Order: sequence, then C-alpha cells, then structure tokens
Amino acid sequence: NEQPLRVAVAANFLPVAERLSTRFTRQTGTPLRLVSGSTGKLYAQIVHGAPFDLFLAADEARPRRLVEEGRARGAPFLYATGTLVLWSPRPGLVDQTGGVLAEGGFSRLAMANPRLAPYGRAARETLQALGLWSRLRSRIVRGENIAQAFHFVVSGNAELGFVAASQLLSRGEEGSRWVVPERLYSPILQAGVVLTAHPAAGRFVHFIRCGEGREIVREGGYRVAADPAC
Amino acid sequence: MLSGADLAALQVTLRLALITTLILLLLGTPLAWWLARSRAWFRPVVEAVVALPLVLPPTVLGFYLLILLGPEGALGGLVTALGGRPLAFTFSGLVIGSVLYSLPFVVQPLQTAFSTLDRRLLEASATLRAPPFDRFVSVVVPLSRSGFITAAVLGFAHTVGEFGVVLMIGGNIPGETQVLSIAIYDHVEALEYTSAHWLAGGLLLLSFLLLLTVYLVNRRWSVAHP
Amino acid sequence: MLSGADLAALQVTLRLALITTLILLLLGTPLAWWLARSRAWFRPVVEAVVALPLVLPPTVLGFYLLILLGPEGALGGLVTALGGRPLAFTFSGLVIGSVLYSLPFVVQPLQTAFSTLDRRLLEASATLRAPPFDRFVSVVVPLSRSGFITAAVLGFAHTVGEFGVVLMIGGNIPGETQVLSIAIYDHVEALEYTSAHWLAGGLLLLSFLLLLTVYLVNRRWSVAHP
Amino acid sequence: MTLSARFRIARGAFVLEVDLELPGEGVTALFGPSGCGKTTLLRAIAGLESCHCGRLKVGHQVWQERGHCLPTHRRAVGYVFQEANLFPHLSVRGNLEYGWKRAPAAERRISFDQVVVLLGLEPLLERRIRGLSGGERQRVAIARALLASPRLLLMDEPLAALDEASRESLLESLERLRGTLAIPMLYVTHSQREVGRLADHLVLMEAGRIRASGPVEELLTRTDLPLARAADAEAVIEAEVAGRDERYHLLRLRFGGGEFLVPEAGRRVEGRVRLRILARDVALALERPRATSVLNVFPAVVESLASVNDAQVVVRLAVEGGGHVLSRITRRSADALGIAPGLRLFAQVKSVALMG
Amino acid sequence: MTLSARFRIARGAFVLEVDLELPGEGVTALFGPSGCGKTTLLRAIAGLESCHCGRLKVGHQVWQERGHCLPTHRRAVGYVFQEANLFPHLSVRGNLEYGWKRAPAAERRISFDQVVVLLGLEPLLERRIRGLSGGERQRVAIARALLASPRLLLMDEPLAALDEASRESLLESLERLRGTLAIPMLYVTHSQREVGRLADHLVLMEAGRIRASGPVEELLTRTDLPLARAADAEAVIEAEVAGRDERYHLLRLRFGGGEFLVPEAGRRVEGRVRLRILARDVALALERPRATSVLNVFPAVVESLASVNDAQVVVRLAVEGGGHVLSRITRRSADALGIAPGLRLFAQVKSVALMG
Ligand SMILES: Nc1ncnc2c1ncn2[C@@H]1O[C@H](COP(=O)(O)OP(=O)(O)OP(=O)(O)O)[C@@H](O)[C@H]1O
Ligand SMILES: Nc1ncnc2c1ncn2[C@@H]1O[C@H](COP(=O)(O)OP(=O)(O)OP(=O)(O)O)[C@@H](O)[C@H]1O
Ligand SMILES: [Mg+2]
Ligand SMILES: [Mg+2]
Repeated sequence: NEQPLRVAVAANFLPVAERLSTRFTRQTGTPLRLVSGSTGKLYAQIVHGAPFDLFLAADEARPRRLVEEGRARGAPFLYATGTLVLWSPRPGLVDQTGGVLAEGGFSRLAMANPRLAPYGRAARETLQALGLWSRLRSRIVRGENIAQAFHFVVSGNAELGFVAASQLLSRGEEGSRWVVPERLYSPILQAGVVLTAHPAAGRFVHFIRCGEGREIVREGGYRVAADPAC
Repeated sequence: MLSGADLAALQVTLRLALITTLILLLLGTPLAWWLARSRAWFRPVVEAVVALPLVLPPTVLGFYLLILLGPEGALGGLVTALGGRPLAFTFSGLVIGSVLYSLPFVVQPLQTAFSTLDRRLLEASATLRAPPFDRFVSVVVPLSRSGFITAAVLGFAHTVGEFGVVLMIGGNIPGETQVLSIAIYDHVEALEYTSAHWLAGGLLLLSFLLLLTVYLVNRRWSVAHP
Repeated sequence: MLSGADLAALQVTLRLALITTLILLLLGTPLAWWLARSRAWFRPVVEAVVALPLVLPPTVLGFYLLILLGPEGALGGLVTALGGRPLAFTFSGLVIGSVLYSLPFVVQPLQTAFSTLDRRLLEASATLRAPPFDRFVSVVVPLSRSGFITAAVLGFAHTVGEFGVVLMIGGNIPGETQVLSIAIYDHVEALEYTSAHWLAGGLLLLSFLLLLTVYLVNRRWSVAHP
Repeated sequence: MTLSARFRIARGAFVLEVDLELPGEGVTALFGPSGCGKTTLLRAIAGLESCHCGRLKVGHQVWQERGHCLPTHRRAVGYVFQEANLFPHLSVRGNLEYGWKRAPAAERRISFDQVVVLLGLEPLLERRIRGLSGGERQRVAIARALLASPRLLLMDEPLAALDEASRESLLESLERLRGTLAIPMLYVTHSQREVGRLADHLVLMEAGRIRASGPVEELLTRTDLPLARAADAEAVIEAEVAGRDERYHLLRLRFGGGEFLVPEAGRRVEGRVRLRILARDVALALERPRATSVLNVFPAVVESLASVNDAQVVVRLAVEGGGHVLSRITRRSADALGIAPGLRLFAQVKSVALMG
Repeated sequence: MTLSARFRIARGAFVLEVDLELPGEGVTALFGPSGCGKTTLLRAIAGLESCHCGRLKVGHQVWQERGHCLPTHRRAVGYVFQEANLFPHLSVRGNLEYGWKRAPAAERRISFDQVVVLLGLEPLLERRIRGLSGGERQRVAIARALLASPRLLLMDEPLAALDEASRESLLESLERLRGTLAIPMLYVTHSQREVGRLADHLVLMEAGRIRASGPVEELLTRTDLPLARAADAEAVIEAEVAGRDERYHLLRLRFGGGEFLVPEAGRRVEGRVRLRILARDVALALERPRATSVLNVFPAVVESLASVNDAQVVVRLAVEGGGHVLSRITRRSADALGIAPGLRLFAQVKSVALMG
C-alpha cells in the first residue's frame, strides 16, 4: 500500500543494491524500485525532474552538487568505499606488487575513463604515483565506466586492467591480481543523498549505513568505514 | 532465466516499438510524400533536418530532449502549464524520443519508394474517379509496398534496439520506462553475463522470427501480386 | 572552445564515417541487388539476418563484438592465428563494428530502389550490347540514385552518431578510436555542459551543411536529368 | 451539349494553342502528325495539365476557368492512354473493377459482363498485367475506361497495337457503343481509315494548332487539306437501301442518281446508311460508260482539284442530291478529260464499304 | 546465312512452340493476331527468355543450345521493343549513343548523323525522354537500335504509333537500309500493308505456332491463309520498266502479258520493280475488255478461290510469266463468270503501287 521507494543506483553498485533491496523489502515490507545508470546520467535526470527518492552515486561530487543546488534533502552520506584492483584473468601475469606495470609485459591496459569514473581517477592516480602514467598512456584503453573496463579485460582484449574489487567478488573471477595499496590513490568514496520526503528513504539509508545492509555492502567487495552517525 | 523485471521490460519494449512504428508511419508517410513530390526551394533543408537527429549520439540527443521535456524545458513547461503531466520519465516521453530518433529510418525509404513511382499510374487512377486519398491508398501504397516494409522494419527494429535516448528521457524505471535494450545493458554492466546472453539471445530470436514472418508474408504476397 | 582532443575526435569521426559508408556501399550494393532479384527460398532469412543487428542495443552488440574480436573469439583468434594484429581497440575494429551495425540502413533503401526498377530497361540495355556490370553502372545506378543517396546519408549519419559499438570495441583512445559522439558523451557525463553544447552544436551544423549539400546537389541533378 | 475548349500550353519550344467548339455527341476524331499535340490536348481536357492553361466547358458545366478547376477525378472522363498504363499491382479484373467500383451505380450504363464480352477479356480476367501482350493490354485499358461510366470518352490511339481482325471487331463495338451509350468520344488516331469509319466530326491538328474542324464528310473531301491527298483518301456519303439480293447477300443502294451493289457483310440494314468510298476507287468518264451496266455509276460535278504528286491529282466531286466524293486519277487522265471546276461528268465506283 | 530456331516456351496456358528456318537476309515479317506469341518469339531470339527453352543458330554461329547460351549483350541484335523502352535518365542523344558507344567501331555500318537525319531527330537530340510524344519515342527507339550496329534487327511493331506520313517515310528509309546495310530484319506488324511493302519473307503465326512460313509473294496470295481473305488482301509481283512518260511522270511497266501505267512518285527506277496489287483493285472479265485501252489488262488463269464473306469471294490468279495476283469480286460476279480453277480470263487492274 506504500508507494515504492525509487532508488537511483550507480551501475557499478547495482548487484549489491539488488541484494540490499531484497533484504530490506523482506524486513520492512516496503517495496523498492531500483533504477541504474551512470552517475552522470542519473544526475542529469534528477536535475530535470526524474522521480527518484534516493540517489546512490558512484562518487561524492554529484550528491554534494545536488545538495548545493537545493535539489536534495539533508546532507550527502557515505555508504561505501571502493577498492581498486589490478587484475588479469591470466594466472601469474600480475604479481603481488604490481611490478608488471613497470615491466610492461602487456600491450593493453584497461581502466575506466578518469574524467567520468572514480575508479578511473583512482587508476590514474595510481599510475601517476608509480611514475608510469606518461609511459603507459598509449597502451591504456578506457571504458566509459568500470564495467566496461572489466569487459575489456574479461574478453581478453586487454591483458590486464584496473577493476573494482566488488566486480571480482561478484563474478568469482580467478586469475592474478594486485590489490592496489590505498596510499597510491585518494579514496573512492561513494556517497548518496535523499531527494524526497518519502518516508522509507531515511529508513533505507539507515539500513545501509548502520543495519544489516552494512554487512551486505562489505560482502559485495566494498570497504565500509565506521560511521559515527549510527 | 528471465526475471519478472525482464518480462516487464519486454512488454514495454514491444509496446513502445509498436506504437512508435505506427506513429512513425502515420507521420512519415505524408512527410515522405511531400519530400518526394515537392519542388519547393526549402525541400533540401527539410530533408537535411529530418536526417539530422541521426548524427547526434543517442544519449546526447536524449540529454537535449530531457532538457526540452523537463519541467523547465520549453516543451515540458508548456505541457505542465497546460495542466498535463511532465513528459520526461513517462512512457509518452519515450514515444516522443523514439519517434524523433527513428524518423529518418521511416521517412527516407518511403521517400525513395515514392519518388520512383510512375506518376502516370496516378493519372490513370484520377481518370477512374479516385479522389486523392483514395489514389494514395489504392495505388501508391500497394506499389510502394517494399518501401513501407523497409520503413516499418527499420523503424521497429531501431526502436527495439534503441537505447541512449530512451535511457536518458525514460529514466530506466522498471515496468514503466525500462525497455529490453536497457535491461540487457544493465545486465552487461552489472557483469551478469549469463542473464545478458539469455536476454539478448531471446530478443534476437524473437526479432528474427518477427522479421522472417514479415519477409515471408511479403514474399508470398509478391509472388501472388507481382 | 574545442580542445585538441575534440578536433582529433572530429577527424577520427569523419574518417570512420567516410570509410564505413564507402565499405557499406561496396558491400551493400551487391547484397541489396541479390535481395531484390533473388527467388531463393532463403532470401527472407537473409533479409531478416541483415536487419537483426539493429534490434540489439549498440553497447550490447559492441560487447559481443568485443568477445568475438578478442583473442579467444572466433574472429580475433583467426586474425591472430593468421599473424594479424588484434582488431579490438584499433581503427579497423571500429570500422568492422560500424559496418555491421549500419549495414541494414544501407542495404534496405538500396533494395527498395532496386526492386522498383523497371526490368525492361535492363533488357533494353542488354540488347544494346551492355554486359551485366556495365548495365548496372549505366542503368541501375542512375535510376536508383535516390536509393543510393538515402543509403549513403543514413549510413554516414548513423556512423557519425553511432556510439555504443564504437565505445565498446574502440576503447576510447584519443586520436585513434575516440570519435566525436564519445567526446560529446564524455562532456555530458562529466557535467561539462558548455563544451557538450558547443561540440553538439558544431556537429549538428557541420552535418546539416553536409546533408544540405548532398540534397541540393541531388536536386540540381534531378532537375537536369529527371 | 457541346464541348468548348480554349487552351494555351507551352512545353519548351512546343506550344499548344487551341480554341475549339466540339459537338457533345458522337465521335470526334483528332487527327494529325506525330508530335502535333493531340495527347497534350486530351490531357488538358482530362485535367491532367496545369489548370491555369485555359478554359473548358462541357455542356453547361464549366470544368475549368480562371480560378476554378474541377479536378480530374470529378470530371468523369474515361481516358484510354496512349501507353496502356494499367495498374501492375492488380489483376486484369482488379483493373477493370477499379473505375467500376468508384462510379456511382446510378451512372452506370453498361454492365461489367457486357464490357468483358465486348472486348473478349473473359480468359484474361484473373491474369496479372505483366504477362499480357501489347494488344491484350490495350483491350484491358479500353474496357477499364468504359467501365468507369464516363460522360466523355478520351481515347489516344486505342487501336494502334491491335491486329486487323481485333481492330475491326473493336471498331464495330465502338460504333455500337456510340449508338447505345451516347457517350461522346474524342478519338485520337493516325489512321485515316478509322476516321472515315468511326468519326462524325473531325479535328485536324498541325504543330499545336487546329488546322480545321468540322463534319467528317466535309473535311475528308476538302482538297486544300492533307486528308484528300493521302494515299487512303476517302469520302463518306449517305445512301438509301433500295433493295436486297437475297441469294448473293448484296444490298442495292441508291445514291446521287446512281445505284451501288454492296456486300451485306452479315448485317441487315434498312433506310439510310453511310458508305465509305476510297478516292482511288472512283474513276471518271465524260459520258456514262456503256459497256458496263448502270451499276455504280452516277453523275457528278467537279468542285475542285489538287495535285497529289507529280503524276496524280485528286478531284472533289459534288454529287446530285448532296454530298461529295473524291476521285484520284492520273494527271494524264485529268488532262485528257479536261477536268476543271464546274465540269459535269460521270463517276464510276469500283467498290464501296458499308459503315456502322 | 540462315537463322534456324526451335523454341518451346510455356507461359501459363499459353505455349509458344516453333521450329523455324528463316533466310538470313532481307526482311522477314512476323504476322499474326494479338496474343499469338510474336513478342515472345522475338524475345527468345534476343536471349531475353530463359535459355533452356530451345535452340537457335544464326549463320554458322550457335546462339543457344542445351548447355550453351550466348548472353543477350553478345548477340548483337538491335531490338525495337513494342513499348519504346527508352532510358528515362538519359537525353535523346544519350539514348542514341548508348548502343553506339558500345558497338566496336569496326562493326559500325552507318554514321550517327545519318541515323539522326533518317529519323528526323535533330530537333529532339537534347530533349529528355519524358516530354516526347508517342511517335517521337518510337522514332528514337528505332534509331537507338540501328545505332547499336546490329547483325540482326528485331522490330516489334515499330511503326504502330506513327502517322501515315512518318510511317511512309520510315518505311522508305527501312527499305533503303535493307539494301545498303544488308542487316536481316525480323519485323512484327499487324499491318498487311507493311507486310506487302517491306517483307521478302513472311511468317504467319497463330496461337503460339507457325501457321505458314515462306516468300511473301507466295503466302500473300494463298487462299487457304487468312491474308488473302482480309479486307486489305494484296499481291506482290515483279514487273519490268518498259518506258516512261516524262510529261505526266508515269512509268510503263510490262508484266504477264499486260502493261501498266504507274505514277513514278518521284523516284527513277530501271529494270525490274516490285508492285503491290490490292485484291479489290482487280476486276475480272472473260474477254479482253474492248471499251478501255489495253492498259492494265493481262491474261490469267484461275488457280483457286475462297469465300471472304457471304457476298464476296477472293480468286487467286496465275499470271503469264510467273507470279500470282488476287482478285476480290462479289459472289454474284463469280457465278456469272463461272469462276473455277483452270478458267482462263482477263484481269483488269485499277491501280498498282510501286514498291521499294
Ligand atoms: N519540354 C518540352 N520541350 C519541347 N517540346 C516538348 C516538351 N514537352 C513536350 N514537347 C513536345 O510537345 C509536342 C506534343 O506532344 P504530344 O504528346 O501532345 O504529341 P502527339 O500529337 O500526341 O504525338 P503522337 O502522335 O506522336 O503521340 C511533341 O512534339 C513534344 O516533343
Ligand atoms: N503467365 C501467363 N499465363 C498465361 N498466358 C500468358 C502468360 N504470360 C504470357 N501469356 C500469353 O502469351 C501470349 C503471347 O504474348 P505475346 O506478347 O508474345 O503476344 P504478341 O503476339 O506479341 O501479341 P500483341 O500483338 O498483342 O503484342 C499472350 O496471349 C499472353 O496472354
Ligand atoms: Mg500522343
Ligand atoms: Mg507483342
């Protein structure tokens, strides 16, 4: 009898969001409707009146911007932090220190577009920190988002690529990987923001940040910081 | 294999493609007829404008449509001022976007068919007491059959596969504006490859059967009435 | 207003669209001719298959192409086995993808034009000593002009605006596989709306002028040789 | 009812400029060399040329005039085009029914089956257009036009593609139609024979203009017009049935002080009949020939003469009781006989043909 | 060179089944009612029907046979289609040049300008096809076929759309071409007149089969064939120029024991000439008519006769010195004269026409 809660979800977070949604609905009886898309697209749609109650973005900037523009209710909140992984389906290609990047035993390195996707930005920062950015630039292929970067690698067209830990986890992929140390890139913060006065919005946010949802997010391959708000 | 959301998307897709194709044929036919016969100086301008939506990436076109249809946009503002629901994120909005984007695929084959038509047959039909609309229905349409089929097939198929525009102005709302192409896209993006394969395979099979039926019927017809 | 990358993208786009259109016309013409004249039972099957790529969202089509072209894919494996460079993320890969995706837009208008052609003119031309290819060039092509223009315009414009396939198999490498449509898309996604507006506007203007030229030339020609 | 038309249509170097008054009944033949504008005139009457080109009144109804224009589909003309112009997507039956279904039932004057029989189309009804021979196409086109129940029939060389026998039988059918349906016809032809056979009125065109227009009997024999000088030159006259030879199926016809014997050709006729007399079938003599019987000889007066070529002249003769005939003789004979206007002499006719 | 053809082509209920041997020179007329298969035969010879349909040999060259098939474009036939079939995207000049440019220069036997003059196409050269009148189209089509420098000319009713004068002048041109170019022609026509005028050889078709095939002189006068019984029935004979009347431009021709006077019609001829004599222009008498001069009278023997209709019969006469003429007379006269095969009598000819 309650209006379903419409949640706009960044595409990379969709699998986790689906699990969250099932759980939440089972618990509270409130139906959820997930709408996924790229963060930029969702942002543009919200600006132009899309009927979303809650926005779970893949970055921090766009929720903040919505708040600044007065299109949101309350402050943005963090719900997950992504982990960047250098991965190749070929066993043994990626060593535990990422030395393969410097050795250059590959022809294509996939990553998300640094201008658009937080994981892409993180990948660039990593390469820059390693001092390899300009050297490897010509071998980089850029996906529009982290999913496309993953496609490039999983289809074998790029030997290796910077992907999200969550992707590897959800796919159960083998191969070789190097979990990029956090010091090499600024954190990939995924923030959300409530957009309407839908009564269930606050409850769902609480569910993700503090409740059972928090565990689901972590199982999905994200880090979740201790949240003072809980 | 297919979730309830996927089935809902299939239904939305078919409805959208059917309605869009119908509207396109209704709008495209007179437009193509005019383009095929007019000697106005601005005809080439209209021709160019019709083809223009094609050169924009669909997402970008969708973005501008979103601006246009949104509550602050020219069209959206007008609609809401007149007491209508805003068009963005509704099925009607999808239809508008699809029609705009697939228009050239319907208009141009029709125009080709119309412009190769033998005018003397229209004259004959006029001397046999057929008024203009009757002439169109009884002579132009059957003789342009192949153009109409091409137009309908391209319009339909393109709307089914169409994606960017719909995604942008539809908002991908399951059961409402989420179409199959977006559902497949979502599966791919979510790395749910198995679901994507099934859905894509199903869509291909369905479309193949549909197209095959159209072409078989057309062939049978053309054997009977060459 | 336009960055160097944008200009490079423009250049790649035009090159891609031109080469794709050319290849499409070369491949599409014999295919359309066969479709228009064949009485084989499997003709409707071929017709349906040609239209099929349309119903898949371009990104998804790109995804499958990516798999096909990859080292473990059928095509990619073959190419590398023959000592060729892998096709993904290269300009050649883009061309393959665009050709596949835009094929129906070229084949179908041509087929429409060919099938409405008066066969007796071909017979006349044969009695005037013209061998088959000569007949095609001297009779079929000029009489199907409007079909060729439609085919070229749809093929070209669609390749310019095409996006998903190119994005997927191109890898968005600036100066190599980044085309204008992706550049505009990137601007929109990055909320760089001003750049997006400029680029989209420029693309529209350029395309409009191009299309207008085509149609004006066509019109002048058709006034001279109706 | 009359048809009055005034058109000016320019097509490049060619200009059609006509001002015509035609009888609203019977058959009017349009005759003239190739490219003289016959088709253009027919098209203008049907409303297929721009409407700014002139004025057209049929009976009391104005079909076009400055500012006013009855569109083609409301003119109820039946048009048999020079090239058959059939609908390729319909069967023969579909083509025939096209106009038939669109004509109000009240205006129909002839039944579908009648027309089909008239043109011998039964075996073709279910055929597609593509396989039809040239002559078959033309017959379908004529039937299609007739079935639209027109108020005015425009025919552009309808019989050109037909063999002698079909042409003959179609001509007969058209003659019968003229009688029973009373549809006025405008009939373009290149054949002087068809003119003499079918037409009541004749319009002679030349280079976009009307050279002459008038009753057939008059125009056929005017030596200042090309018709009288053609190889097929002929006259059309009226005669009276005076008797019948039952055994030999011959008719005795009385005309202008003479009598003819004419093969009956299967038809029983009474009263007045029309006859065609070819110019080259008429010999001239100063005295009534004695060696032959009185048959086929009648007195006449030379009205005018004109040269056909180096060797031949054609003579127009006024016949007792009205009417004219032509005689084509060698210049030598003309000199020998001293042919000059006013001369009284005897015409001997080798053969005549019955019309209608 | 001869042309030998054997075809079997089925089209629904219609079957063309022919086995023909034609002379490889001069003009062969294909004559027959509408729908009898003339066009189909021409198309088969041009290679426009399926190649499995028969055997075709032209001279020593096999054009088609089981397993072998010379495609149309290598047969070098000039085809004038029944419907002009011009290229709408080319100007008149473009149409004419189409085949001209594709014919090897060595095979050209007539110059571009000659053909243009022959068919009076100068004023039309730069025109588009769409504005041409029916007759103009047909002339362009004939010129286009001639300019392809064919080894065999196939013409499907080329003159049907033309007026008398153009037809006459074209017939003359074709006669001249036949002489100078020595291209064999296969000529479909519905006009008995054109047959007599142009053809050397005649093929008579009926319902997809060959009814008769042979020299024109022979077939025209065979009373068992429909030609002799047609209204236009005529005979073609050879005569010798015996003298000339310079003043009146008449030729004196000697033939079969008689003498004719024939208008010269502007041409100077010597030696032997061919003449057309219409059946209805020939009267019969048992004695040499005394009242008229000896001119145009010659002795003959009745060979056969056949009924034309209730009232008329046609008589085939053997003429002294070879050749045949026809005479159409009333049944009454035939009875009165006691016409029967073997009867010797005198034929009087009202008029004859010079050919070629
Ligand atoms: N655009 C044009 N420029 C010059 N002349 C033209 C043009 N269009 C038509 N004509 C001429 O108009 C004339 C009239 O054509 P129309 O078809 O009426 O002739 P027609 O009397 O029907 O001849 P036919 O007996 O050969 O059919 C033709 O000589 C044709 O060449
Ligand atoms: N599919 C078919 N079914 C039945 N009859 C057919 C078919 N196709 C052609 N015919 C017949 O074949 C016959 C021969 O046609 P063709 O064109 O050769 O005749 P034609 O002698 O040239 O006649 P015309 O003098 O009228 O041009 C026609 O009677 C036509 O109706
Ligand atoms: Mg005409
Ligand atoms: Mg024919």
